[in-house]
Amino acid sequence: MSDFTTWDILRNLLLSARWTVLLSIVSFVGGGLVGGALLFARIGKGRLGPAFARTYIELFQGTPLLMQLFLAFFGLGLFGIDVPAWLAAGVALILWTAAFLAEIWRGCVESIAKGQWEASSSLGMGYLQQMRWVILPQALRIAVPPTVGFSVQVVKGTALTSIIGFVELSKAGTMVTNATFEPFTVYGFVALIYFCLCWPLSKSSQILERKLNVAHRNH
Amino acid sequence: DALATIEAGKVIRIAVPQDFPPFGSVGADMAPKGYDVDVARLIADKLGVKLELVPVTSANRIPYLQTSKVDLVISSLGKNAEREKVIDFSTAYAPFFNGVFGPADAAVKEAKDLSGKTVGVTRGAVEDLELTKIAPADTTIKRYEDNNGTISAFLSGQVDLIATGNVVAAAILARNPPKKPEIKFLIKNSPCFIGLNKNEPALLAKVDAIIADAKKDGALDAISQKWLGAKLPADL
Amino acid sequence: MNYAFDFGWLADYWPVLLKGIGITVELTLVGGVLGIGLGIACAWARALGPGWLKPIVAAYVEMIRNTPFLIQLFFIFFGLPALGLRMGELPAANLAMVINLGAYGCEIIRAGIQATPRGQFEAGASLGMSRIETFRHVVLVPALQRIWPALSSQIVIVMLGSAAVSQIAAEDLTFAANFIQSRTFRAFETYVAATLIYLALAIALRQLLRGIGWTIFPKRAAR
Amino acid sequence: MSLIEITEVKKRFGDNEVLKGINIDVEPGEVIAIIGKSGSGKSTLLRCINGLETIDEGSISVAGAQLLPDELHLKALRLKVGMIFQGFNLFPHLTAGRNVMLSQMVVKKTPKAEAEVMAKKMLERVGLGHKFDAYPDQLSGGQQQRVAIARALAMQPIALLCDEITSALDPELVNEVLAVVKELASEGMTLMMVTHEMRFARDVCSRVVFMHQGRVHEIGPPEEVFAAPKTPELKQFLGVTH
Amino acid sequence: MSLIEITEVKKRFGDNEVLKGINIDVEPGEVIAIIGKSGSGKSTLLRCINGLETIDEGSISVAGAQLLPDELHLKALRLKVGMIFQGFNLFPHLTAGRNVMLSQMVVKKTPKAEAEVMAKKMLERVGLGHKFDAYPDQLSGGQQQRVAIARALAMQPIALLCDEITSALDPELVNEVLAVVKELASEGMTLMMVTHEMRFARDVCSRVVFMHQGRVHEIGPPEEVFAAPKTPELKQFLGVTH
Ligand SMILES: Nc1ncnc2c1ncn2[C@@H]1O[C@H](COP(=O)(O)OP(=O)(O)OP(=O)(O)O)[C@@H](O)[C@H]1O
Ligand SMILES: Nc1ncnc2c1ncn2[C@@H]1O[C@H](COP(=O)(O)OP(=O)(O)OP(=O)(O)O)[C@@H](O)[C@H]1O
Ligand SMILES: [Mg+2]
Ligand SMILES: [Mg+2]
Repeated sequence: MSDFTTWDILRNLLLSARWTVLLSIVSFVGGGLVGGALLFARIGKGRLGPAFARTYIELFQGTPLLMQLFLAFFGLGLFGIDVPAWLAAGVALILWTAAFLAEIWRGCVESIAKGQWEASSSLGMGYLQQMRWVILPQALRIAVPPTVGFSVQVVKGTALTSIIGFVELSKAGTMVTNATFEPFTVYGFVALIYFCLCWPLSKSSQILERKLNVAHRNH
Repeated sequence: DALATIEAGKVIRIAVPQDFPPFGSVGADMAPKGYDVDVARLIADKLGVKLELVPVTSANRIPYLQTSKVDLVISSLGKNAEREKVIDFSTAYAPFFNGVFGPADAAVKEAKDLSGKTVGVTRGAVEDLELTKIAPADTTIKRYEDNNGTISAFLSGQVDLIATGNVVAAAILARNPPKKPEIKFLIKNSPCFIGLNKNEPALLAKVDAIIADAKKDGALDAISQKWLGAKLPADL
Repeated sequence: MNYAFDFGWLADYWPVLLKGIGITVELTLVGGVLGIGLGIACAWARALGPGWLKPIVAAYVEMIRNTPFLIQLFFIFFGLPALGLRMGELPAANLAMVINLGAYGCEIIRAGIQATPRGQFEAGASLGMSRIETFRHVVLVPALQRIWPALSSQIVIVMLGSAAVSQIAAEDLTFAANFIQSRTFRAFETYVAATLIYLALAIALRQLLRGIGWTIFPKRAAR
Repeated sequence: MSLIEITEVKKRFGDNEVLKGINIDVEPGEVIAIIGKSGSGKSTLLRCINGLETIDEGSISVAGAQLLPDELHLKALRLKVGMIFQGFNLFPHLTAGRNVMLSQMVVKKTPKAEAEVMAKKMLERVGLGHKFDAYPDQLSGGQQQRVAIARALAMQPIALLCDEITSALDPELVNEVLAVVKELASEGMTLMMVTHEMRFARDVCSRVVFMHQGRVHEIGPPEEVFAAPKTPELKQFLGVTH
Repeated sequence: MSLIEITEVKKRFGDNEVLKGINIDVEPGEVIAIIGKSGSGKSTLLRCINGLETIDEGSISVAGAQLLPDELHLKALRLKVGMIFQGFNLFPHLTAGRNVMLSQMVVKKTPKAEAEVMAKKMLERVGLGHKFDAYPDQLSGGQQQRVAIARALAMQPIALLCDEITSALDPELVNEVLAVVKELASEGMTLMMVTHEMRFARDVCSRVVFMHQGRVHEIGPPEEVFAAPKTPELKQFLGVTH
């Protein structure tokens, strides 16, 4: 029944993995930008910003990404807004990634010792100046490992875009399995490709973390 | 009016399955193929418009239709009263030779013998609807995401029996597994229908006409022979 | 919008939905409790355990964290029977969740252990406690307290991720949603309902975890 | 006119009234030591003067200008009054030189070259000219504290507030920091410092403030305060630590 | 027979020989003060005696039993010798009482009720009977250190090692801790303590050990060591900190 050779399977999976990579990059870059804005809203003064950011984060972290994608694509379609799949996927993934990154980064900013805020304000710096010159440069350094670590989740999260028609790695795996009925070969490859994409990210996050710990040993 | 739009735009968008052989699956080039795909081609040809295939899953095929991202769903849809409230169905375009299959030593001859047994089925497929109707109350029905899940569950012994199309059963046999599925009994022949949005009488009439023609001129029979290995039943 | 929302199906299908919620909750609780247990054991092994154990645990953690949950689930449910280990979809789903959370929990808890001041280990040792005793009585609770927010988030993530178990016919909330929409073709209504239920579960779970934190850790924060 | 005028200042944290009406006038060039038990409100007082805490009642004015809690007034104040902390609070991601340059460039918009010259000069003044390119974690505690002093001086304040700036230092390193402070004092800098170093307070300060339970319990020149404490609280305090 | 016999002990960290052959015999009931510059190896010596570091050469024996670096011997040793640290190292998640009870219950398998009685008694002994249910971060530094002492005492050691146990404390709190130690000494407890409190060393100790560059540079009764230091190093050391 199956006209797939093992090479066909692997080739098709690898081709579809391009989507996985592309979607990951888009959501990570976009999510980083939105997440940054969200971070400022979250830790900023005033009432509206933090409240908005908190609700946003609760919403996007509290519902399955699958449903977010579904609603972004079909839900808007229901209101006559015809969003192309790539746009819906991009936007949903970006918003989802942003919620997590903002939360990760908030932890980093808040881990900067209170003394840094006090010292910089006693030198006459304003809020934005403190952020720009004192807090963020330090927070950024400790943020790198958990951020890279989270990128693994993003890579795996892109699998859910199949609900709106993307044939990325996971979906290709399902399609090929349903054509070949060889789940072990196919899912074995799928797992392997995911591992090859994710493991370097995990590893570099660990290495960065170790480096930072060494650099901060003397504090 | 969807038909007018299709004819004006010279393109029809049809949702087809990609994980439900023999109705729709992919070839080595990842292009969709199968009974439903051929029917989609047939309809596009008869309308004289370009065909745009949209691969779908059981979870998103109806939303695609409802948000007008496709004009038709040809995805081996079974019909029930609830579904008819939401979308319209054409006349039947495909038979569904499905039955309950199990290992030789399973003593099952009819629906009531399923009592106490565990049966695997693909969620939302025609056989799921039918089996749910006819199986005794104490039958455990396990509903998997796709055919592959159903087959894997059978081969790994997670279920005693499966309800599926005979072509799928043949696919299992072709792999020469330790556990060979034998037909136990046929589920009432439950045909498949093409789904389309409500309030599109022109399109519905056109699709029905095309199917009627295809039944007459043998085009549908050829598709049936090709993918199901059987003649189109006369009563369809 | 020319689509009329209709939640009439709720009348017929709410038992399915309710059962789905029940199973999702059960999976989360069992997975959460046992997963944290496994995470603690692995974190101990990686941070303080014997040398031969470290690479084994590390391999386990890396394997789980770098592959999709769904595929882990498939291997447990469809793959293990080939090795003579067959279990139903619920035990398989539970096992997969425990293994998954165990790996993530391991890394989170390990960070908590490694942030323990050396003085705490030394104080334990100088009082005559063995390494295990020191870990159990001195290090563990403050370490958990330190990373409790991160661990809580991870448990919520695992809860949301449990949706994948519907693919092996475990009848969780996502299964219920898919089942209902496959019967009624009312995908929007079911998915919107499911999303709201997930949101409520996530908020409740977070609250529950916060409450647990409040009761098991001393109120005045450990530094 | 006094340089720093503190009038009837009260400060509460929730129900806890930490400052209960403080009055101190500091003349230009004075060196004030603030002593007192832990929790008596010494740090809070300094923090109020620097605007890190807002006061609930009373007023504080520096060089004639009233302290008001908006960004603009605060910034103006902080340009006049520098503050140094127990924990140094150097910026760990910047070298010593950059630590000193940063606020000049950011707050005063001093051009980089100029800020660098100033930073060199200030680091030299605290005896650390050669450590311009060292990062904080490559410096000893005493050196870090001296960089912090240089950083505050670079803003050319008219007064410096020092909160237990030697408490986190090993005994050997205390002296190098105190030597710097002593020199500042002799150059005429106005200083208010919370300190536990009684000998230093006695030798260098013009006046000593003894705080007790949120009040200025005794105030006077060190000879008086140390040699003839009037209140039993001060007697006990001096007896304990001395 | 001496209670603690330290013979030709050497300890290296990599290339850095931190202890270069230490010999000290401590008699039962003796109170030994160890003084010396930062880095001279004082802490390392105490840590070796408690088995927190393994020694490279030489031998240490306590109450006649040789110190061997396996879990069993170490545990036996640590039941005999308690240690108290500069940073208190109380267990932050346990109340003061639980801190004192824990090791009894875990290590000695003392029943809970009994451990509680002992904990009460020990906390009372350090003047903190009323703080049984307070968590460490609700206690002042001095109180925390006294709990740490009670915790060590609850194991009924025959000797106590104290490593700069007052260095992290505010001056006001130093005395309350030293008073407790003084009382222990007068009750006949054998003590070895690293300290910077020269007055205390002079008043309470039977012998003073001056360490310099990993060696015992001078040793003798406090009157001799403080009043008539023989070596220039000790003279300089006493000059600096005193
Ligand atoms: N941010 C704050 N919130 C609540 N209470 C505070 C705060 N800062 C200080 N306090 C309280 O105010 C009182 C005075 O604190 P302050 O730090 O001024 O004392 P201090 O004299 O500097 O003591 P120390 O010598 O320990 O530094 C204390 O009781 C303290 O608990
Ligand atoms: N774990 C270690 N690894 C490497 N070197 C160490 C270690 N512990 C101590 N040292 C080194 O051993 C030497 C002696 O240290 P030790 O802590 O015993 O000195 P000390 O006399 O207690 O000093 P201080 O008064 O500062 O506490 C120092 O040079 C120190 O750097
Ligand atoms: Mg203070
Ligand atoms: Mg030491």
